[in-house]
Amino acid sequence: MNAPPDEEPGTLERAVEATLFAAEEPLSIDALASHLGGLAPGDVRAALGQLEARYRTRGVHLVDRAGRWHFETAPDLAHLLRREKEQVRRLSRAATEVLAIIAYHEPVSRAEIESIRGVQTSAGTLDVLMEAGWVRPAGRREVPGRPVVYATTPVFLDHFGLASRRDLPGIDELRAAGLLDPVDEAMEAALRFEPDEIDEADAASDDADDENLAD
Amino acid sequence: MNAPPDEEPGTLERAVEATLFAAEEPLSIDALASHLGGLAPGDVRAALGQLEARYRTRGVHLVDRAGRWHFETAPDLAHLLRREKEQVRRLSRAATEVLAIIAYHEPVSRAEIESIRGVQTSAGTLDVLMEAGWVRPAGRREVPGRPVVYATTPVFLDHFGLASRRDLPGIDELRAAGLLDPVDEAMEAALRFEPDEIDEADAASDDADDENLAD
Amino acid sequence: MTTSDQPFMFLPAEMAKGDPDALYLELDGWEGPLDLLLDLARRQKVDLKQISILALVDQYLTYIERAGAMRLELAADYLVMAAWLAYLKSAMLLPKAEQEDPSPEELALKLQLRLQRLGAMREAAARLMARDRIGRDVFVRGAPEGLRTDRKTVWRSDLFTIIQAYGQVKARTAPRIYHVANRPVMTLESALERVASMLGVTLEWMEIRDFLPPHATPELRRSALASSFVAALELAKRGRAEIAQDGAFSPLRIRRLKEGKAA
Repeated sequence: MNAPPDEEPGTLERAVEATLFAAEEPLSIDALASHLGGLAPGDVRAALGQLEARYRTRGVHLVDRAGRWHFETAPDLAHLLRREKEQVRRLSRAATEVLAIIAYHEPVSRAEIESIRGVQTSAGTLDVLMEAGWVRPAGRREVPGRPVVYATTPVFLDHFGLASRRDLPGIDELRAAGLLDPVDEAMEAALRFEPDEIDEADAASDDADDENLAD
Repeated sequence: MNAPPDEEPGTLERAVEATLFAAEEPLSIDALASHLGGLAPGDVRAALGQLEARYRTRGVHLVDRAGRWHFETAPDLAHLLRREKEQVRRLSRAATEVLAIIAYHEPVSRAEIESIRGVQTSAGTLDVLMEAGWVRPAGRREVPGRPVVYATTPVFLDHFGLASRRDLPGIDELRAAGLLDPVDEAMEAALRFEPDEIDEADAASDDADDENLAD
Repeated sequence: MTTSDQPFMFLPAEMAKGDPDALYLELDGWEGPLDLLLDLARRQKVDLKQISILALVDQYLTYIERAGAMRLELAADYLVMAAWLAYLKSAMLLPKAEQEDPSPEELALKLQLRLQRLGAMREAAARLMARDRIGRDVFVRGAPEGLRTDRKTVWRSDLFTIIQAYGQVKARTAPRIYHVANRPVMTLESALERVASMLGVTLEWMEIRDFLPPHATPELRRSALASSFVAALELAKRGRAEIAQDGAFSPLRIRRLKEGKAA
């Protein structure tokens, strides 16, 4: 337990180190001793003590788990083993429209969303919005079929800097802001969306839809 | 490369150590840098150098195989570890020959392999090498028939403890001796450089009776 | 038969070691491994003609049998070598004039070069296999914890995009009124009036093009041509004009009819 880490390791210490490193499971002192050709358990114990001390400051520790020894990542570095990588993606055009419709009309069923958009909405689009935490199912409408209705969440208001849904501009304001301009201009604006952001199924149905409406 | 082993390891060194210990396969400097949260490759390289020096005398070594780093047990301890772990794939003689031919000649087509071996190579032989992960198809040669050419993989270099193909045993000598050139080229060279011998041979066969060929 | 001066750098591994499994030939005039025989033959230390081809084939077949029984893999390449040898010998037996190009000596050289290359690769393979190999001589960590990267998508958008999208949906699905823009046309009435008044000026034939407004746009000219043609037909029907054309697509000519004269 008192091996200075600056000394070259002895043969036994190296052998124990390599054996534990290559072992597929933690090894007891007896197992190590017999594996290394019938050594005295006391010698193995001494080597383990030296190794344990040597690795104490390192990124990997030698630890004794119920009498069986193995190497494991230092506890303070455990976060390195499971990394979470965040990938930021822009919402597709279809998802943006669906989100807008839900925000303006909530609670609203999928059929209603489709009738407002004029195109079918793929299930994936709503999933994305729910994954983002912006939309939630908000019960069922008591009409035949009892469709699920959707509403926005507090996270939605937070992310978009709204104190409440009343902060969304009204239709008249949209028109004044030029946001209800004829389709040609809206089309152009829409085409400025990067195509790969629109998921393919949605893009296809959007295109078909736009063609029907075009002059 | 000059970290005194008695100094406490730095944070980055510990992180690289822990990551390589935990990794299931060798990691490149870029993979390490990105896993550790987008570090500069130069810093990772420096940490690897320190670690490599620190482990040089130990039972476990840090090695660079085809630009990918991993820990492995020290070769001089093989006799201690081999005992229970003799599970390495035994290759047939045909497979070892094909492997050597691919390694020393890559990229090389099956026809070229066969012309060196003088025998047909069964499809199974290449399959075995590909299954082991040592050989991969590496595109096609732009000659009639566009044959697939084969090359070795980083796993091959790793398995045989080679930092790169330049470390293949004897490759420089073989190249210098012309033994990696195709037979046709060697023929031409031999006919060019041994004119006397060939003349003799020709002269000999010009004689109606070839008795002078006898010893 | 001495072999000490042989410059063989890379004998096939099993021969270099005196492998008992190698094909060892005992022929009239030759005793030794096949590879060496070929080398010596090329160097004219041995006369292939003196070797009994029958004995060679016999010994070869015996060898193949034995190799088969021992499950040796050597058979295939030895078959090729022996076939080469037999071919070589038959080529050498031919009179010079009937010898094919390349010469038997060149064939022997080529075969020897091939054997050298194969031998080199066999030795390389042996050296490769003798290296410290993972799983045999060196070992990687037996139970690595493993690294895992969980990818999480963070969706990004902004209020303006949402509002703009809503505006576009609304604009797209709002009821729409369609307008057809005015196009420049010459009505039948104005064409009739124009053609009738122009016919009144002269009794000569006029081409229908002469009736068209001279400075009209191409669109208006097309419309005027159609209207003037119908007007001309109408005037002809009323007995006030006659129409003539020399052939299909040739100029259409129109002339005023004197009052009372039939068309």
